[in-house]
Amino acid sequence: MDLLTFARGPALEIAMAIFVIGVLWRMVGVLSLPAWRDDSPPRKGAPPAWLAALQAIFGKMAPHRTFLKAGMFTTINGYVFHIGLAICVFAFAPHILFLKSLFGLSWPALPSGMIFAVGAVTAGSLIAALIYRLTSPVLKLISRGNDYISWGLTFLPVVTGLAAASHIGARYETLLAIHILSICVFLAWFPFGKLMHAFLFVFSRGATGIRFRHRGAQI
Amino acid sequence: MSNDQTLAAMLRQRGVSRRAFLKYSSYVASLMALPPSSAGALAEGLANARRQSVIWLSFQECTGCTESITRSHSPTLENLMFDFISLDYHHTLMAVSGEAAEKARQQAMEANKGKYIVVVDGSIPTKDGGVYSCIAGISNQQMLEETLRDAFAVVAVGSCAAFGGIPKANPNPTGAVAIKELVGDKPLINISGCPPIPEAMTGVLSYVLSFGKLPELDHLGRPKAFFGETIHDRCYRRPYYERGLFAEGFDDEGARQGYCLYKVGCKGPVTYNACATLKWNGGTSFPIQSGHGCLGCSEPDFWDQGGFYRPLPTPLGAMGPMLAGAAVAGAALGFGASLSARQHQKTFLAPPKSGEE
Amino acid sequence: MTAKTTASGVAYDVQGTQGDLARRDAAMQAFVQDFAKTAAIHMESCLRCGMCATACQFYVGTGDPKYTPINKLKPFEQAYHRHVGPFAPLYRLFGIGSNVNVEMLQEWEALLFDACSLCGRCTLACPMGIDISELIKEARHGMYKAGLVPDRLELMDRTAKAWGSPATPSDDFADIIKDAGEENGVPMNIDLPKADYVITTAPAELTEHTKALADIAKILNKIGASWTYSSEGFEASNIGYINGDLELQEKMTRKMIDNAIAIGAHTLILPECGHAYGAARWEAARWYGGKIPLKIIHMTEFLDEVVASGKITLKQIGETTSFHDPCQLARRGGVVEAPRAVLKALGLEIKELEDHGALAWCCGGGGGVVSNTRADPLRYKAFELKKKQFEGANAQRFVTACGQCRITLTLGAKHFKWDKKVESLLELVADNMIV
Amino acid sequence: MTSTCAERGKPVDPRMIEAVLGEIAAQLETFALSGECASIDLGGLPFSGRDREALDARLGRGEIQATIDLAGRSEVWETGFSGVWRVRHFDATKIIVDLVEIASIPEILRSDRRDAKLAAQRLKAALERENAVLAENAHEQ
Repeated sequence: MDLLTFARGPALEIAMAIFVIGVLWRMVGVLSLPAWRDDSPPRKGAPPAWLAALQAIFGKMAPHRTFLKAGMFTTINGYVFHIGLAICVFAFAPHILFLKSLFGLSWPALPSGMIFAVGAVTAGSLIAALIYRLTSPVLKLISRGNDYISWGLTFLPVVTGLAAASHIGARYETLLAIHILSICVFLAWFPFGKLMHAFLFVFSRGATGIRFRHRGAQI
Repeated sequence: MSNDQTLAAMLRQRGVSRRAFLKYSSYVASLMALPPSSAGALAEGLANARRQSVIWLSFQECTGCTESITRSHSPTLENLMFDFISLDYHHTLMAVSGEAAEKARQQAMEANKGKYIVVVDGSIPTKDGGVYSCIAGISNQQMLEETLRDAFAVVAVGSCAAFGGIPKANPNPTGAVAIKELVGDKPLINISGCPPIPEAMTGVLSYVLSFGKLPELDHLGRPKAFFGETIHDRCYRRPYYERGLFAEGFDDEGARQGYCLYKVGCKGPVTYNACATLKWNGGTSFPIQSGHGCLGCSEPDFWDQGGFYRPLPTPLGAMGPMLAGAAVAGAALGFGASLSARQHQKTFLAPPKSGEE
Repeated sequence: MTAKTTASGVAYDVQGTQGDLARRDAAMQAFVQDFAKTAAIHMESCLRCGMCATACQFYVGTGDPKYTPINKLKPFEQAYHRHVGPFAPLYRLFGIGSNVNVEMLQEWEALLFDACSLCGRCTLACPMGIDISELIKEARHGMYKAGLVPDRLELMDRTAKAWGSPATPSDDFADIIKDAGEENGVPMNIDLPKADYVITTAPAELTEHTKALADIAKILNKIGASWTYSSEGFEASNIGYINGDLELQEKMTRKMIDNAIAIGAHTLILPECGHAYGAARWEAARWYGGKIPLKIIHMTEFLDEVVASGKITLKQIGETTSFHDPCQLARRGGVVEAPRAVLKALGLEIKELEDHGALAWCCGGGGGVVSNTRADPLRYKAFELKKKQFEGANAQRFVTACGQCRITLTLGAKHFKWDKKVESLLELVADNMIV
Repeated sequence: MTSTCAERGKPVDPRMIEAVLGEIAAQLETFALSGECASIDLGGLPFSGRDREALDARLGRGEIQATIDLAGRSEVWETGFSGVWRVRHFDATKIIVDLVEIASIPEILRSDRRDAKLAAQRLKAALERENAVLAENAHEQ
């Protein structure tokens, strides 16, 4: 079995299985814990819980202006690599084919050259994020292995993807195999590290939204 | 035909001048992307070479490789190749049969000890003592080992010989293996493809004949001159790939426009071969030009890549049932974890004691 | 009670005679028991982006990264991952998520009590919406169990247990009310068996701001309401809520609510106190065990109601003012418009601070910080931020609606020899009410 | 190597032709100074049939044209620039090698001395045979 067959076959299968098991394990494990009942009367005009949750989920997309002064880099750079990753993952034709084979859904792709440019910007943005993490005293203090592993495993698919798209470094099938393997590792790590925020943000923001909007407080 | 004369002397008797070598060498140099100036040296080498004894062994194969080489597209020029070699044994092409044929093989081996080239097409069955393919009362493996003993080099022609090919496809009932598994340290050139491009065969044989050595090979033992670039690298539809223009089916607007066939399963990006430049049938066309994606036939195990129409980036296996199982398992673990956490919250350190857990 | 210093030179207080292991275990057990769904989700969600630091007055004031809000939760977080999280069995199996020891808890005492006013600004800064402030409040439960809280807070805790209030014995309450009435010439109601309104108090009114006791009485008298103070359950500032003493929090809550129900009140008026609002308005139902059959409102909400209803009319002051939003009232309570409506009714032009309403900086003294004298230097750092914003707004007056904020700001002003007087909204209304 | 119908539609790329002409000019200069020959394989370049036509139009035609009849036809001509030759080998129907050669004369036109040696022997033998026949006839008369 060559590397590409291994990557497209057993590696991907195992990684996806770990991903699904891990994500459900973590989400169900947390969401099925008992919750405190809040019997306090809501503020007059408070939205229902579902709306409160939605308000927080969307409202939290933009930080309050006062926090932007100090958090400008974190916010803008965060947006750059998140949007970059989203474009690379969801708008590149081969990726759409991959997703289509899993979910049966398909949508139009962006030109490869554009994806390549976005990928390069994303890689740069990720590097900037790492440099910031390594130099900011606050981030140095609060960062854990999880943060560096998650960074590395996000960065790898981006650079291996760029290498595969530009045929730099090795033969294409090897680059493609490495790219797929890097995604396998990413998927396998996903449920256990902070990459889970891709799912958790809904519940984390939502819970605070429900608590705060019940009180008529801003979120 | 005598093998002592140089090829130049032999051809001269037929009134063919050395210009023929030069023209032929220009052609081979161009084929193999050698510098044009090397044509002279190549011609000189060929002219001074002796006629090369070739023993062609056909094992688990379909004769497509032989069909391909005998239909090489440049008959007037490439026919010269058949003047340069002495095809001393070839089931399909030789006039004699039975014991006489086997005798011819033995004679060629005797007469050209250490100098003859063995060309193999087809894979070798190894299961059950190799009973699945026997010739002249011996298994293919025995015949190969016997013939290889005094050979100068081996050329595995076609994907069956080079990588096991279709006989080796799952579930490989005959235990077929590629030639490289059985050649030991004999110099081996793989010219893969199903069938291989005829020019690749003639080009490589001419090179060996002229220079007395193997051309530069890739990690799979294939001559880089023909297998150095992917189909995708040289595909005339490549600009459509870059622009994100794809045929979604074989009869849609994209297909009519001649867009890239990546989405309908083209394996061009991971297939190393010269189809996109040399093409087939006298340079007429090649699969992608006729509207079908590359099958990847010159790559190992091309038959077991999940289907010819399955796009390259998709997973090989069917993930559905596995993922459903994983989801159930994950949810069960989650519930278990939450129950255990509730229990643990109640019992953790509950009876006051100093040690934890 | 002993003040000690950790190896790294951080001061901490210790209560009780437990051994180190017992102390650690007590904290861990309490940590572990605390986690319900929301806290668990929030424990899972941190991205380590550091945005919370930019929101924290103690980090911004000092620039010391250890004051990053999420860092204050480290022991609590470790307890979560090792004992409650979905992968806790794996953590325990492989011995990862290093266990908390008593040295760590000692080190973290100051981070959880001195360097957090539970102001909740970090919650609004967190892109994941993690309610860090709430988690810190929960982490204090374990610290209390471990006997690792600042001595000054523990003293208040014991006083509240003994007296029913950290400020005064219940027996003296009636006298304080009567004195305040006489001093200010306002007829007082105390311990009436039945009344529609029950007025509760916080230590600020019982010590420094006794005039407030008369001010609210004056307004209630004016509108002709049936009201009373009560020697039983008058204390609304729930010190258990701040200290992490859940038993006390429950006891204080029940005492106050049960008493108001016994009196047959339809409304319980909370004093000008932020934490009282958090404890009574939003958390009381949990300790009461269901919906509470009466309305609980903050003094500010009450003032807004009577002013808006036209039951009282106010003299027009005609000056400019800034309003300091008490965190528990505005950011964590949702009361932002009410005080502004009252200020406008007083004819005051509001000059907003650069950060106001839900995003206002804390006075620096919330969450027990003002009572914890050990934290004074940190508190002054926080005060400087507030002072700068006041000066930027350039208003004549400076009003707030929380007695503790008022004390904190006054202490800060004194420290920096700043001559701004901090006024109470209640007092302004009472003084300018047309009788 | 050979032009195909798929490529034929490709528009002429003037930059490619300029690049090849530049290379020819440089090699020609070297040849003029030192006598060093050079050869450019157009088949190795991404050239379409129309590109070749455009290139040949730029190079023009010189004084010499030759045809070789050997395992298919070959065409050789000197371009409008002395020392720049075009050598084009055909198979039965189509171009299989397409070269630009910079030399006094393309190698393929030269007669090999070894061939000449044999030719000389052949000629001599033929003459001898002829003389012998003449002598015999004379003798008979």
